[in-house]
Amino acid sequence: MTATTTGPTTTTGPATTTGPATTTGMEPTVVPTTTTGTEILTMAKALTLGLAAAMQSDDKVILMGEDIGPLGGVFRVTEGLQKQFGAHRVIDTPLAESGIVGTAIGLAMRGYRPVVEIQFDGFIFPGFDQITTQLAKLTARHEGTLQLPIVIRVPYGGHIGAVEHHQESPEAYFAHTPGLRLVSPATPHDAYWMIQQAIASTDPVMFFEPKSRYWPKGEVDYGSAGAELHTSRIVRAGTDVTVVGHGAMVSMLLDAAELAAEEGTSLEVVDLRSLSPIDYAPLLESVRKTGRLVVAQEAPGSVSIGSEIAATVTEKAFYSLEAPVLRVSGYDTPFPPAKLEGIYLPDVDRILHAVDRALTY
Amino acid sequence: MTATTTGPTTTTGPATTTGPATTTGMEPTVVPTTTTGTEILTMAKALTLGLAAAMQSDDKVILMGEDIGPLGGVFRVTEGLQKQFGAHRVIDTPLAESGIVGTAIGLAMRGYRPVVEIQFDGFIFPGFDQITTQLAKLTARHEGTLQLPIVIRVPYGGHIGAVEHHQESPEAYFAHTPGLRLVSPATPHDAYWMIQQAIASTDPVMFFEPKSRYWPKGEVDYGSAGAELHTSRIVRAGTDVTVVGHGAMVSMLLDAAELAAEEGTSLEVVDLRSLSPIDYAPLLESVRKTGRLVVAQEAPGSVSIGSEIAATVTEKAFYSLEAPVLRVSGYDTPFPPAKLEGIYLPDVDRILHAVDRALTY
Amino acid sequence: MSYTPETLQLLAPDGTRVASDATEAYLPYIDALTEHQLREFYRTMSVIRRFDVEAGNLQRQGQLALWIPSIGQEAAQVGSGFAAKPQDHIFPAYREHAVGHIRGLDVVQIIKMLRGLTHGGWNPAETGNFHLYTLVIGSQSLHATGYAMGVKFDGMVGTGDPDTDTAVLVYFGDGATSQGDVNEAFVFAQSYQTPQVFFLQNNHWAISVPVRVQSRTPLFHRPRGFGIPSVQIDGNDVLMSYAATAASLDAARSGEGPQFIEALTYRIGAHTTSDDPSKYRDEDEFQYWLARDPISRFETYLRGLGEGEAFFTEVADEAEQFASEARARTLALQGPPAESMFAHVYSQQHPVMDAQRQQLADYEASFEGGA
Amino acid sequence: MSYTPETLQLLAPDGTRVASDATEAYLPYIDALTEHQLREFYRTMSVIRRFDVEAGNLQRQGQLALWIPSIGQEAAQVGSGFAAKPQDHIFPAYREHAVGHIRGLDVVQIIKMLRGLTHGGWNPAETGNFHLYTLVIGSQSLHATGYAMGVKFDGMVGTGDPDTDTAVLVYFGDGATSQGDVNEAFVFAQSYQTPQVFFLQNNHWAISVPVRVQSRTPLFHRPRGFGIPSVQIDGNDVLMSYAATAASLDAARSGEGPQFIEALTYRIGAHTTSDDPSKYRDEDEFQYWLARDPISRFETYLRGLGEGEAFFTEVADEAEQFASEARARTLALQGPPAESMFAHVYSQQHPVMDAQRQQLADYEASFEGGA
Ligand SMILES: Cc1ncc(C[n+]2csc(CCOP(=O)(O)OP(=O)(O)O)c2C)c(N)n1
Ligand SMILES: Cc1ncc(C[n+]2csc(CCOP(=O)(O)OP(=O)(O)O)c2C)c(N)n1
Ligand SMILES: [Mg+2]
Ligand SMILES: [Mg+2]
Repeated sequence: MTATTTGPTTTTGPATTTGPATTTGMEPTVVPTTTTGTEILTMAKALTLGLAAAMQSDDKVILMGEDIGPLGGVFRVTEGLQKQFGAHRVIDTPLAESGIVGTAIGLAMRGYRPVVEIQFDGFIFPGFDQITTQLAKLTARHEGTLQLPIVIRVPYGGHIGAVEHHQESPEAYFAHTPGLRLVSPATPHDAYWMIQQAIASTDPVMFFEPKSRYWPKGEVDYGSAGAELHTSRIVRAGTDVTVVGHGAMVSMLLDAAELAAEEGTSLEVVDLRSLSPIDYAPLLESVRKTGRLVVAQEAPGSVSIGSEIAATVTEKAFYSLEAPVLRVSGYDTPFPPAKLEGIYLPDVDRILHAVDRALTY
Repeated sequence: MTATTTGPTTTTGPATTTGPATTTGMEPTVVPTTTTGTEILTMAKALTLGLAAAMQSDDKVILMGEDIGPLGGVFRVTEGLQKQFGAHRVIDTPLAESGIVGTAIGLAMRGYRPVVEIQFDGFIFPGFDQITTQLAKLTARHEGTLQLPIVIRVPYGGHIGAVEHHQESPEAYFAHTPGLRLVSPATPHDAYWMIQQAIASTDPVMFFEPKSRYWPKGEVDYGSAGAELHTSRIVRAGTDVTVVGHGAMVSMLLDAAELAAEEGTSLEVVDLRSLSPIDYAPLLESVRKTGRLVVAQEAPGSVSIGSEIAATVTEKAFYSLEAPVLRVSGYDTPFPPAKLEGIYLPDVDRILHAVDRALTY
Repeated sequence: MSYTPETLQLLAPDGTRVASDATEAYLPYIDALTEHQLREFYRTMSVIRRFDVEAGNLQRQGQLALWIPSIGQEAAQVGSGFAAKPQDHIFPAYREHAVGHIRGLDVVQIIKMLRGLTHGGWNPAETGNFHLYTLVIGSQSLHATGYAMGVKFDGMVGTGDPDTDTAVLVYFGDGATSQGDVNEAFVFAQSYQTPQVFFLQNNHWAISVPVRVQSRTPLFHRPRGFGIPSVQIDGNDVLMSYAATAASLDAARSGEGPQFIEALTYRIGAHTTSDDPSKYRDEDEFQYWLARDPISRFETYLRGLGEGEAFFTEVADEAEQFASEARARTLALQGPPAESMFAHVYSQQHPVMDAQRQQLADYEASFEGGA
Repeated sequence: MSYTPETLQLLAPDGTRVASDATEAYLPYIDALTEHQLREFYRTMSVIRRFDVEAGNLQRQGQLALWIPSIGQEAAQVGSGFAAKPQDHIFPAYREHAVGHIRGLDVVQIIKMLRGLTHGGWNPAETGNFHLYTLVIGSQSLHATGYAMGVKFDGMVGTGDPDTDTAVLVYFGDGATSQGDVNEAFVFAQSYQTPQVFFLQNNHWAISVPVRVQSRTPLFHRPRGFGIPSVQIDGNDVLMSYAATAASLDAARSGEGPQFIEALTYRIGAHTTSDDPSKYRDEDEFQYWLARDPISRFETYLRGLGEGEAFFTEVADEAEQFASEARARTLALQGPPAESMFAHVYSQQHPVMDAQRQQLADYEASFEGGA
């Protein structure tokens, strides 16, 4: 079977302009675009395959970014794709993020579906103006006659021991911006499917890839996505405290749940998956059951997605809460030098510490 | 007496470089810089006087921005200042916000204290990268050997009937960014003093000026600031529900309190004044008394300062809360065309509606 | 004032034709113009100027929040606007009312923006590929470049088929040249050799800031440093504006890559109706440019070609009528419904929009209930 | 490869001096160099190369998270670094180890950054005004321009006093030229006529992207379009790098405004130790540039001047020692204390920092309690 996208985002897409195709299809296929069954893959490889599948099924899908061509991206997510689809579909751009996002907007107006790679979280800011004042607003500005199916892939987060600007989690900036959709996969399976669903979306999608999860392997089921793009998911059932997070936090929450179980505390773990909009139903249902919620994220806590979840869950499940929603997050400092990241970032201990605090109420 | 700054922010400041002074002091003084007693002024004029006083007391204070020279800024806040202090201290820059912020950083490294004017809220985004990755981080990056006494003035908010990008409230983006201080005056008095305190601060301060409050007049006491920069303040005492906001929201909250009082509901009104850090003590004390809190802001509600206040107050005053913290805010859409701003923005009715909801718990 | 020895001109301020070696190559474009086309140049400039005055009046009468005058820049806009072919795409800044009009945009759409009814709202597919106004200075330059990359990827450049080959024309001001985005657009355009013409209207002011603050060097030198061919023209000369744009668009369509035109012109009015130029501009400069008015210059030229009074009277009447129709339609404009705020933030269903639309409806209903 | 007829060169790849009309004006700078200075050029290039190799080894041995090699770019850096006067300020990107060394920066500070112990942390006032490395491409160009504006406002330009007049020297790469910030720096520098030299090390690659993607036009043309005088030099010729920088700094200090130098050089190593150039670079290009090595060229030249073996042996020993000292000191480096995270986010007391510092301390104490 062909890897097609599923979910509500599969619509007809914007009117595309015709013209001579730029890909000949003559190049040797180096990345399989049709797969079946299941396979154990890294998230990086799952993304490569997901991108390849999307490019195969719609030749308006193009990739743009710094070093994504012959190098295959600094994380090798686009490895082999330029060879397979040609330099007009996997485009090494000049070194200018505003230029990349701004020209991607123009290309989308022309009927393309650009998938932009930002090299590292901390380097999205030169493109922030185009994202905030243009990409996020142009659909509304056109009042229904323009769709902007652009995906901005942002490798993000810490735990990789890297230098300044290479370990940040800037989701909050975009979650505060109306007009953008934000998602973040936690597993290779979700990465494979969510990147295709994001590309199929007719709205701009910020696609946050947890760098520290690029290399661990997991099973990908090529047969079915299993969920729509903007849904959260309970990944471990429990009864005492609900813990929620996204991206790299999810595996940490699962580890915490394992440890907590050994000590007799049952955690219910929610994988947020979609950061904007947030799918609150499973979370609220869980909180109504447990009465306690801990939100974990790598980003600084102030004015963050964690703040929003705390505020909203408290508003919607006020009478169910036995304890305030507690946040475990990066401190409100710049991401520190790598030797301190283990202290800066939430870990299993800090999550369990918050769980314990939630249980003291 | 001379208008000097008060509060904890009055320190020695960065080592300044010596060299020939650039201001001769020969120009006719067009804006008084020494004032006594009290006066009824607009906020715009209070800011002009506050800037003049700061420039008078420290000749390293310079103003930079678009159209701030002969025009005096599009809101006339710098009116007369170029004439008074010279074109080297009131600098009309090229039209490039990243350039303005980036060169202000270099000037601060040289010992200057630049006060940057961003023309409108929505035009801060081209400067976002320099603010986020440089201005906010350079102090930490230097580990104690660099101070960046830069003030970025941002006229913000709606209710002025203007076109796209001219009515926004982008505070949340900066409140999520460690390394920045954020304040917003609600009255001419606070404007006069807080701009001087902000300039005296040795850290970068984002100074949000509520555009719709530029023209109403209020009393300025030249004798005393009355409060330190990063403090919030109870501006009306009450017993039933606490309402908190900043900038233009404050007068609206006071109006709401007046109306509520007529209906027998007593609102305690808190003027936030400082958005980062937030001075929680008065707010928590109030909430512990009333048990109910409504947060009002013009910005979209999601992942906002309102979210943070809701989350933090709930965490710190959990057992005191009779109702969840409710938010009244702009909707999670781009700021709409001006004809719809009255619906988009919180008004007295929406605030009272939220107060009523808080009281139903 | 900022004319240089390289400034290209075909029509002197006194309405006489001038010739030079440098403009020689452009003459075929002028020679090919029909009388009808020349009349259309004049008609469009006159109608839009009259409309512009009317819109300014409407603003003063409280009917518009703001007006952005284009008076004085008609030749730059009309010449370049008519040079574009139907398949070309145009990315304006916010002052290009004449270009929009030429491409089929109903100018009342612009009025709607400045009355606070919409942030744009026209459909470029229905306005001769005239895209929305962009208020964040310089942003549109990158959209234009991206669009032109797409045209090139589509293979619609250099085919030799005059109805296929497509170019993009992007407008921006002297102030905009300082923005990173505009310079990045030069980088991308040159790197991908896009079929694109950058059209700079140097009207000498960015609100109150004179062009010398943006650059002490003539701005048409800038793109050359990026490897983009460029010319400086008398932007108040509609013939030169037409010929230079037509030639540059032809070069772009045929695969020669991006081109650049600096049109020297002047903002005769205020920056917007919120502005007060008396604070920063001197009378001499103003008079200098008044004497170089694009419309009267062209009128003299047409009269010299034998155009009779009847035509000028007809155009004046048409302009009157155009303006009064625009006024009437402005006064009849209806405000957008509140729920339109939520309608197009996303192109697909979105739970937050649904919830907030409902919240607003419930809230408004709570008043109708008489509460 | 990217040499043009305008590329200035004093020392050919084979180590012989070359003369041309274009370089004539630079000769006084060279003639004024003492033997000692020439030896210092060689010594610095050699020591830093050896250090660079050592740092790469340390990275491979797991002692550094990353290393950023400067091998191949020593002449560009050493020539320009020695041309600056003590009062000048230098804003590097992140590869200018030799320049830092010249200005008195302890290179172990750079190692600390790349070991994950600091994001900077040196004090420019103690490192010969060598400012911190900046990793966001191009950002430092605006800081440098602002700093130079300050120098000018301070009146420390064009006084004629050689110890007063001050210039700013800013480094960036070929990739950086595409960033808006760098182009805005050109705009501001030219507008305010800052005392500033832009020093572009065109090492032909931005990670895996060849310079032709950034520009199809020689990059030294770019600043000319902004009105900034510019030269292109053989960046592997330490004499040319020195003379061009000295002359440009002199011009900047004396009030002639910003100047620009494009130094053609080559990144012999990987972009960083995380990079694999075999994926994108071909052997021919690599060999071409190996043959133009800056150090061996200068060694030949010095030997030609009569420098004996003893000196070269001495330098080799010194380089060995420098590297092994750096290694030893690297291995002895201590991690920063956890609370340092909160120490300098703000320069003044901050309640959130206080609270979170305490929170962390309490949390850590909860483990010590044996919980
Ligand atoms: C990024 C940004 N900064 C500031 C503004 C405010 N502003 C609106 S128009 C203008 C001047 C533009 O000058 P120019 O580019 O010469 O165009 P003109 O208005 O003269 O046609 C400014 C500063 C803006 N719209 N966008
Ligand atoms: C704004 C930004 N985008 C992307 C990066 C990632 N990055 C680091 S170095 C580099 C290439 C820089 O090339 P160049 O300017 O030529 O300098 P070189 O490394 O060759 O010395 C890139 C893309 C970055 N550091 N900053
Ligand atoms: Mg202008
Ligand atoms: Mg390079």
